[in-house]
Amino acid sequence: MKHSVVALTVNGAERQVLVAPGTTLLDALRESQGLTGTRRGCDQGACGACTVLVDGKTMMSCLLPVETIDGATIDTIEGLTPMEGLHPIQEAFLEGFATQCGFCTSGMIMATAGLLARNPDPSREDAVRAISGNICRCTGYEAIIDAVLDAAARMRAAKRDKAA
Amino acid sequence: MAWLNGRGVAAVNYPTGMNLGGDPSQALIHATTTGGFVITLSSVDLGQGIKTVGAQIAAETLGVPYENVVIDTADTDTGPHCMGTFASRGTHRIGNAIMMAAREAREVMMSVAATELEVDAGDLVTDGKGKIHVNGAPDKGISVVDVALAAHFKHGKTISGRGMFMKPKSEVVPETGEMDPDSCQAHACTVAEVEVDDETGEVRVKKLINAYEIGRAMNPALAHQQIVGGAWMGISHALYETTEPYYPDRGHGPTDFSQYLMPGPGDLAEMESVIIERPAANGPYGAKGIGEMTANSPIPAIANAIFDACGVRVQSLPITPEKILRGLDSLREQSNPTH
Amino acid sequence: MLQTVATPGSLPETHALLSKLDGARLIAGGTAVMPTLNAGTDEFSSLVSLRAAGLSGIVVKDGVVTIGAATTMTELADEPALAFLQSALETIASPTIRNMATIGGNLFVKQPYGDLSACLIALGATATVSDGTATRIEPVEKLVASRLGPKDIVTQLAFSIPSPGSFKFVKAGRKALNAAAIVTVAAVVSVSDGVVSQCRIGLGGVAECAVRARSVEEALTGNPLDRTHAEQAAAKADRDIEPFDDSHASAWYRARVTPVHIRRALVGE
Amino acid sequence: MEKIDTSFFSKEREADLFVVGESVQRADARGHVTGQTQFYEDVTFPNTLHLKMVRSTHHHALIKNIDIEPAMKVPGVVRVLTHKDVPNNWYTILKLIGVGPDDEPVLPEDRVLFKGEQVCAVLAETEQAALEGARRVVADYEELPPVFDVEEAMTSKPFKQAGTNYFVYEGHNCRRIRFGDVDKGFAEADHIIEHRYESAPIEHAPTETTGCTAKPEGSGRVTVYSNTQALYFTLDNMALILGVPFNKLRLVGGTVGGGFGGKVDVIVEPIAALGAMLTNRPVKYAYSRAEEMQVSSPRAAERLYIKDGVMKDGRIVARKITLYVDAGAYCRHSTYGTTKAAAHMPGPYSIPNVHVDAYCVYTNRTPSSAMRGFGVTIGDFALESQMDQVARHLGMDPMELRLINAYRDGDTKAHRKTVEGAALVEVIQAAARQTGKELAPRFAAMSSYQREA
Repeated sequence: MKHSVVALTVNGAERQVLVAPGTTLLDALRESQGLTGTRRGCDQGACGACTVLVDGKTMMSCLLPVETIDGATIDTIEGLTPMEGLHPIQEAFLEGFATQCGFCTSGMIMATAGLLARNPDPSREDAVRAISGNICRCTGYEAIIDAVLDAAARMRAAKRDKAA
Repeated sequence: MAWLNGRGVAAVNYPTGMNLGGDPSQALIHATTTGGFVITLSSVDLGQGIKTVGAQIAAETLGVPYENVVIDTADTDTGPHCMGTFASRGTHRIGNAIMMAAREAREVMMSVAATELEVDAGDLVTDGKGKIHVNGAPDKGISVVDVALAAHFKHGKTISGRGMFMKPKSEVVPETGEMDPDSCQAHACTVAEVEVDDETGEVRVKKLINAYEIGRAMNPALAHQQIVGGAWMGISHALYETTEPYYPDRGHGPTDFSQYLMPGPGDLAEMESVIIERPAANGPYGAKGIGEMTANSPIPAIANAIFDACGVRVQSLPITPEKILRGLDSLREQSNPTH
Repeated sequence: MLQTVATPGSLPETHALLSKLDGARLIAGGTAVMPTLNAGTDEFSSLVSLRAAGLSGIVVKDGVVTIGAATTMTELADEPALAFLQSALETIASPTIRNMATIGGNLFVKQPYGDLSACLIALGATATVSDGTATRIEPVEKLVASRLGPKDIVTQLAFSIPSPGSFKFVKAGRKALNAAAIVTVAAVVSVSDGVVSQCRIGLGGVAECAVRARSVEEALTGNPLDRTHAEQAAAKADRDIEPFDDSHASAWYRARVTPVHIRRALVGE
Repeated sequence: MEKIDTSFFSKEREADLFVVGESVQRADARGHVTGQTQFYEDVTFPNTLHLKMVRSTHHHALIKNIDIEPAMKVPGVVRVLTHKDVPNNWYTILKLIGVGPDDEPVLPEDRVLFKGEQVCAVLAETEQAALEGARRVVADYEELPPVFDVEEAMTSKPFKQAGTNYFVYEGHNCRRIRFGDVDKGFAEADHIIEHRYESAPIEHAPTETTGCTAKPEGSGRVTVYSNTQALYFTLDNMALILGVPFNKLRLVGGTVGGGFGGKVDVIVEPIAALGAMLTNRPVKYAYSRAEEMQVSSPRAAERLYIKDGVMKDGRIVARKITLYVDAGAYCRHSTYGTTKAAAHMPGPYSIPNVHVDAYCVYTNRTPSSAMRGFGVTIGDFALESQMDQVARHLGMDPMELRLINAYRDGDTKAHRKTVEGAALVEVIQAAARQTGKELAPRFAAMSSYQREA
């Protein structure tokens, strides 16, 4: 069984990752990169806890064999967090009491990041769709949907401030 | 095709704590040199928020800011015994233990402050913002930081406390079932509004109106989380969940989050809730446990609303579209027999 | 245990690897293959990825759409010429999965997933299949019912864009979003002179693979497209389906509500 | 955000508090939103072995032979654990509080009692090697007839090594509540209303599956990083099973990705720790999602028969409840849940004659255990569905029926505890108020403080 070296840009840094055949991006991030903020909830692509951005698009990292994405750009929750303070999406989730056990949170936030990159002014229905692949067993989703919309508003306001 | 509307009610109570082998939990608390407080537990946070509510209880009892309290949990080498997180016991049991520990620590803190200020400890109050002063004379005071420094480096005193809450074991009288199984009861009433598709048996829960009596909402935002998340779980239990859809055949038992049915973010009911507080005499600041109860009243309220909507009484959970549709078919058969 | 994962850069290279590697399985988006691998499997010992094989892309020409088999659901949804499919695509899994799952892979997903196949059947789509030496064209309807040969690769799908308003779609699931199908109904219905002149109906979730509802089509053709006729035609669906039990719904329930959803798809009520 | 309606019980509320009653930010939220919250699986150690379980393919069978040799040949497989490796193989979780008998083996010896029961544990260098090793173990079974129905199990031949097909409560085959005289109540009643209710097993489905990593320390101790809901329950049971002094073990956890009662069983930790002790390497045992969904304890399936004697004016004068909790193959926490279910009856109502038989029954289904609302949730479904049926039978308003029967301070519950702090009347009144429903003056004036004359 031959290991391979795969080049990835992870949160802006170029990395060479040594993987056994079939190693998922999730395992590579958690185990060889130490990026444990991406959570493992099912290994079946059905819970969304491992959602990351691959070349800017949300994907389930448990469904990606690393060898098939050589050269890809990966963004995780760790990369979203700024040096100082929090990202507006993180602020919205924190202040909106949109976390309980916290296990789905990274995936929810990355799904939100993926949505807002495509659609800075989502409707409530857009927000609901964006997280429809992410399971939360604690909150009943309401606070999370509110946080997605609040995050969008915060990011639009920040953009306006910057432009002004 | 028609969506049939219905409304149903249910009212429940829920016990705080378990009986059986006694129900203890402990807490230790100590001040750092600069007046921070560390609570050491072996209790578990599943998302219900004991790390938050525990710190609030300690801050309230000590009279110091919430931000000054850190909860260190859970490590059996350092944390004293806790029975665990279940039976809606955490806020009540662990909260009581923390309160007791904080009272003991507060006593030391106040006595050191009294020595420093050369007044009687009984005349001192805390302002909750980090200062201890003579009652009625805010200028004659000392900061908690200075008290902690003095305790550590001048008086050789540890500002610390031990807390323990235990409900003793209740033996059940075998013949009658006489027992004392719990510490208090929380209460809930739900009114559910549903609509039923008369051709497919599909149910939409449109609205849940809830009233909860929870002793004391220690942190209303966290109570809100339990209420909304619990009511969602109630809807899920009522209409969706089973590990054995073809019992007694074990076939098709769900093994993933696609097969295991639960409502998603696109299936939410509007929710409107009100909290009532009747403090429990034995609860910390009157608190009762509510984490479990919130899922309970929505289930029968939904079942009753479905009957109200379409005349089908489903007495087995989950209430699937198939069970409702079979019920509708047999009602139609009865009213319009074709054979 | 998995020994190799290959990501060939072209179709010929993909064919070469498929023949060379023992126990090879094709992987496109990974949404169906990877759960099996992650759970541990003896079904395959190597994976050949189509990600870099140049099979993505959408070409619209003269009213005919040609779609590379490795094109993702999101790419389909972003194509203006396929706006009519938007609402159907949105019922398939979640946006995150649609960023990964491909149109080719969807053909081979186990029911009750794979709603796109039902749409492709309704659209009369054809698939181009390459076995490394020759290519052949097969109707999707036939392809999903048969199995691919060990060397076969679906390279592209093609169909004519239906006239505006003629594409109908309803998916019944237990959830509003990201649900498996209890029954998926896709149809292309043409009406002229007040009667149905042509129709093609694909059903998902009610047989081992997506199927064509020929009995319903026959009953509908030549009649007005109204509630009564739609209901009568939909009642024939039991001849076209072989529903199954799963955790989402029983065979009985699927059979019982299939006509209801066909009627709703056809006439919107 | 919820409104707090202070018009109820206003005299009892303590008002001037600094921080209790405030919606302060969650202490753990910053960690959650940055992904920095540390769950057990985020603590990793080099040289860790992965544990995967061989599981029973039958509901009930004798184990004729287990051949682990093919597994040992898989590259990377280090060891296979069977019951012979477990120092004290038989246990029951509630042993710590005096519940017996020990009815569950850590790893089965001569038989399996449910489909999915763990049979033997494969330890390997990688997860994939452990999975392949588990697929290679050959277990031969002789199938035995299973029992899946609680009432059938009550009378069928005992299938467990320890005891009867039901838990014995101090000489009784069920937990009993006897209050007043139900037969007399039924005789006096204007109406008798009787129904059967039941439920299917429900999975906790936490987003984080149950798991742990056991790490041997240089000191000879074992530290277990776990997502248990109860650290000491786990530690104490482990010490008993492993036959080591309690201070040889250390449990670290406290941050759990959803529990709902599903993580109070003690299944993964003892075996992982045993593996760590026998190999002197860290061992990780985490349920796959499929194991979490099908093998971990669900909420019990329950069956209830409720018979009510009711007067024309709505007073319920007698309630007889027969309740079956399907514990599945092993006891776990079910004996406690059944007692809790019995104590909860007849609901938050004062009924003068109550008779409850609550059975904790073993079948060849997946063992059930605690879940949010343990012993109560399904009972509430039955009780409150029954109340609706009673109201409809009498043609009464469902809120009014409940208010008439609601318990009040000073009443005696069926388990003979005096009611204090009651508030059922008030939550109904508050719910009525929210829905814009005007209660008749008689009902609007009711209070939990005392029963109106």
